[in-house]
Amino acid sequence: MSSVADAHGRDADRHHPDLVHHFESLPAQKEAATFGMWVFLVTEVMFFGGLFLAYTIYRNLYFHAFVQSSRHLNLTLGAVNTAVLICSSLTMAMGVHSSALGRRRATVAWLLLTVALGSVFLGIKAVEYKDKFDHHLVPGERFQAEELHLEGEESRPAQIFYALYFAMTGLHATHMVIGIPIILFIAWMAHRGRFSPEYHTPVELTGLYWHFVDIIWIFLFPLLYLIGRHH
Amino acid sequence: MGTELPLFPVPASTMAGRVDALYLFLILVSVFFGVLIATLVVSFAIRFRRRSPDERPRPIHGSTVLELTWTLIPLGIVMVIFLWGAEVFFAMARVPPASMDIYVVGKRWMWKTQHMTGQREINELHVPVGVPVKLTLTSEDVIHSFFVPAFRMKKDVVPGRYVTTWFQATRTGTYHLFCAEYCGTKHSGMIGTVTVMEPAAFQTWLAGGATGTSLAAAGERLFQDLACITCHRADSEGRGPKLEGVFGHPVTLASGERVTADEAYIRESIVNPAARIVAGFQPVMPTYQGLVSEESLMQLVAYIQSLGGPATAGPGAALASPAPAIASPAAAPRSRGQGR
Amino acid sequence: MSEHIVSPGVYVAVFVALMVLTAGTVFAATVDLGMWNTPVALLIAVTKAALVVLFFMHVKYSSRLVALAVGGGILWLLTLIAGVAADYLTRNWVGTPGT
Amino acid sequence: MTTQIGPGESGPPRPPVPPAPAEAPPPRVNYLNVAYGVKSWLLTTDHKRIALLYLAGVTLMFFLGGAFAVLIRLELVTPAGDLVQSETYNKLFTMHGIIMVFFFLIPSIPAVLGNFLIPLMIGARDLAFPRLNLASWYIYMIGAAFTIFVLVSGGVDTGWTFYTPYSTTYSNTHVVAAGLGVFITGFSSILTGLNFIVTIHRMRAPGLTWFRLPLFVWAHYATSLIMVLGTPVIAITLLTVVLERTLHLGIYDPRLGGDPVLFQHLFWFYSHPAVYIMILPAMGVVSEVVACFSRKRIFGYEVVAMSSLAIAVIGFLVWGHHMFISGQSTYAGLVFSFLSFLVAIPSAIKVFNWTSTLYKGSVSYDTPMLYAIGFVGLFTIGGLTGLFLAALGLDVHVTDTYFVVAHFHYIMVGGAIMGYLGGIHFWWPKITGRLYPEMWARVAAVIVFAGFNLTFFPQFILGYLGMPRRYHAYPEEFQVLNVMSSAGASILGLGYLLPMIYLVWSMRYGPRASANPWQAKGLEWQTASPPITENFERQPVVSEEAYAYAPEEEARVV
Repeated sequence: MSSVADAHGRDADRHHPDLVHHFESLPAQKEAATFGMWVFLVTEVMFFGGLFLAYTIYRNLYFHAFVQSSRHLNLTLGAVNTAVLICSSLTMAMGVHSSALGRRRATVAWLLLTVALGSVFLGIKAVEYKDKFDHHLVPGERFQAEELHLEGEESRPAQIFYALYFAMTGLHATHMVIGIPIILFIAWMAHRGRFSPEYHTPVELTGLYWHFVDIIWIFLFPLLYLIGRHH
Repeated sequence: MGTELPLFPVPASTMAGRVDALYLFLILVSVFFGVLIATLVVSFAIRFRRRSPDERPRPIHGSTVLELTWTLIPLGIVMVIFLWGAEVFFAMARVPPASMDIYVVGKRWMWKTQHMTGQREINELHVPVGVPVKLTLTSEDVIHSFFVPAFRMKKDVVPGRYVTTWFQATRTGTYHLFCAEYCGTKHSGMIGTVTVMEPAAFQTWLAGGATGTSLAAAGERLFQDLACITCHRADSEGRGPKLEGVFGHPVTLASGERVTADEAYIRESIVNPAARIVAGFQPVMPTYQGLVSEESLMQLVAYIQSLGGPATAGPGAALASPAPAIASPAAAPRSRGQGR
Repeated sequence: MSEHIVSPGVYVAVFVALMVLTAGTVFAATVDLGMWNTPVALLIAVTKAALVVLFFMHVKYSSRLVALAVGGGILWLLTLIAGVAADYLTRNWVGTPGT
Repeated sequence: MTTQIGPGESGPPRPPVPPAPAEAPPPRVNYLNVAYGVKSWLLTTDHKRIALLYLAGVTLMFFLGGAFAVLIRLELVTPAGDLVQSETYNKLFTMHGIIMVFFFLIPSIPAVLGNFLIPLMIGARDLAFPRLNLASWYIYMIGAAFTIFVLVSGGVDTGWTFYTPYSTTYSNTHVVAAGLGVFITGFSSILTGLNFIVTIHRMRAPGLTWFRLPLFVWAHYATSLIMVLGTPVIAITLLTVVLERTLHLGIYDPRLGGDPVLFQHLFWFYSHPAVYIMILPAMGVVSEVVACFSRKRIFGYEVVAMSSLAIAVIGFLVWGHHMFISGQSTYAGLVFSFLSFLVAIPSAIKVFNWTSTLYKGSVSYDTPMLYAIGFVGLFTIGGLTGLFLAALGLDVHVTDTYFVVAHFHYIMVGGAIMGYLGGIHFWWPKITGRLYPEMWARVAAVIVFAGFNLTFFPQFILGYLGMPRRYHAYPEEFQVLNVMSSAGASILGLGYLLPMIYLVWSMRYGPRASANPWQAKGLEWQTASPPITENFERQPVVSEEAYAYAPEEEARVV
């Protein structure tokens, strides 16, 4: 938020470089930005909501096929990924915390740690996807469901499970692929001393986005990985 | 230039009268409120027109009484319309018990109808007057909609499952049959006629019509050809459940659930056997998905129906089968042109 | 978020809680609770999400407006799921009133 | 230092000279002449300039969509499909639908009038996120570019509803590109809605409480809620269609057990509230215009404000009435029918309140008022025919026929476009600082009203006769009504061309407008026409209720 040369003689407190011309004060500007970010996150909730709805409906229509298909997902990798993402949420929270205290180097460190954990998550995801490709579990003509020991007919809804699996985890991964460069950019700005205890809104908003992406995975993990693990 | 100018569709079914009555009631309500608003607006606009540029009318904030009146009165009227509409809708959904069965398959850009006695028609349907006709419809490719304006009847035809509706013609004649759900290039060509005939004339048409074997007979031949008989034996030693006297009766499933063995259940059990297995049997039946076309499915269902069990249709309307089973793609090529 | 600075101790406590809940949900999945498996999994996920929203995302310390936005989002998602589920649940009610 | 905008006292005492368009003082610096050149427009963050950018984009798309409408009406003059082939006809009504719905009706009033006026009406210097506002315009234009690419490279023939499995499996036209175009433009709508919500919550002038807000702002607040809560759902719906076509993620594929009705649920969850995105802003405009030209506070201000919110909320619960015969369960149909009747009540309340505002008012027949009265009339017919469609038994016969086409055109063309034109004329002096030619404008309004009714009223009769929607060829007996409709369409087309001409003319040659040519209340009329970039010389403070047209004897002359 580059500052705008204030053409109209305003009193001193409004001369902070980061205050844009149409806001009265910095706290008002921050509160508006935060509220705006939350409204954006509500749209993301509805965006993912469409897929969660499809998942809910088909899981009830084809429960047996979904259980068999879910059993083929790698539970350990999924659990590890959940832990990795929760760690990255912690490091992001610490990053926001240290930027609020103006500790420049600590902020950069925490943010880079978050990016590292995010990359680990994507790495594990790539491994899982490769495994699906190897076992011909990718929806399309080559989809084979023998390994899910689903007789003939039920292999079709299994293909819907994997369609939803790839759609939901793919959308989630895309959000992380967008998030990581943003965090790097924020870390670079923090490194150049761009933020201060009065003005570190971009770090906070990035933190909100990252925590939201973590929440989506918090729901994806049990819904996709944990049905049918009991015998 | 079309010479005649019809302004109201012919009411040719039992439901047409009831739908038209609701339509006329709604027209009266609309005309009343439309005229009321129009006269109020025009008279206020004229009576209280601005007489001098600096005229300042007294502010009126509003009146709760008025607000309540034009909330509750419209609410009352719309509730009447709602209940009346719902009552007509449920009457349309409630298939009379002893109605004549006809199977309809929508396929891109034609309607294929099949009578129980084997007659098959394309874009045509001959029915006797005064007899309730139950339609069991499905589609082989996209969503179509079986629409006969004269009967005030329309039902979307969804691929992958059966839907049912019914009508009882009250007037002989030939009426339009339209496809009302957009389905591609010849959507406006997917039309035909429904011919309502006197019962006697209908019988002669039936006899004179295609002397094809009855639906059930064709189903029986298929039953042998596809070797269903090896498992589904009359003496219940077979690995599959005995089918005599099954149709229309409740069946207990392996999961303990009780389901009526209606057309939808039988069709699903042929196409997706493992979905709902009868208690006491193993899921060994192979799928016939893709081996059996929509028409032959209907013939098999008709045959099993003829193997005993109550008169033609089971009491409950065979509502859409629970799980959207799979309609055989038949010859629907996955047309993947250059545009994606 | 606002001037309220959350102490790192709170963050670590929330972090530990999240890890424990993750382990808990994995364990709960391996136990056959009959029809209760899904509700339990969802309950744990909702608690974890609430922890993240309240503490990591500072909704606990933010203005009521933000909390309203969060509530609105959740309510709308449930409206979507409830409306569509209503159709699927009642699609197979055999017969219609009066048969 | 803030000036007190109290009753009867607004800045320098107004000279009692009659409001003839006196020649305004030599042009001061305002948002239009403060900078020139392409960069000053394409990189502006001034909400007023962005509104004009949107005006250009939206007008272009309106005439593009209108061209398809003309071709459709020409084809339907004859029963046989003899003007274009059926593939082309299917592409015509699809492009007409997509362009008009997503690229004109949804953005028109919010992005043009809303963007320009909301900061002015609440006494703010700009929207909360000016750069996001500019980004939303670019996103809109990129979406429009996708759609024009689809247009030039062969079109799409799935209907604006993209129903599966036709759109995912059987159509071999540019469904992916069209879907992505709408997907991208959806984000422009989300950003606009987000911007309005934050601005209205956080940036109101001191003293401007919620119940002192103009009803235009209330209507846009309700619309923004729908934009923010609904648009993401159609974004994911279209994304799944694109994924199913490209990556075979067969979520709706019936051959895999997918259910096409699930697509319809997801599609209509957004697309019904979308019709309220189209009509609520027009209602806001009509409330402003009726109040100004009867020089009276809107009758039952709080009730009209609350009914906007009620429409937005209940509007999300009724989508199933598009699917009564689509295979949806009978009981779900019952619930959706009941809720659809509930959502009709707030609209009825608004109509009654507008009518009562005229009572004992001082009504003048300027063009905006003609459009507003036209809106009230046509929207009433549109709303009442909605009751026909909400009644379950009747919907079975009339859905997917021209009855539905007539119903939603009465709401969208009779309502939203009349409201849009009324709003454009009402705030034209404020936007351009020029007055339009009143006589021509009134002629155009009457032509639009007449042409509209001749076009769409016959379609009600056609609909009940059973003529299905989207038919390239139709039975002989429907021809007379179709010819009437096509005749009306040409009059309507003429009616829409007239404003295009005289408004552009007025930009150059129209007499200069004073700050408040209509003696209207509202903060946007307290600043210059056209306003300065910062909107207000001094931050206004509000201390009176909205539409405070105080009668002479009570005016406390300070």
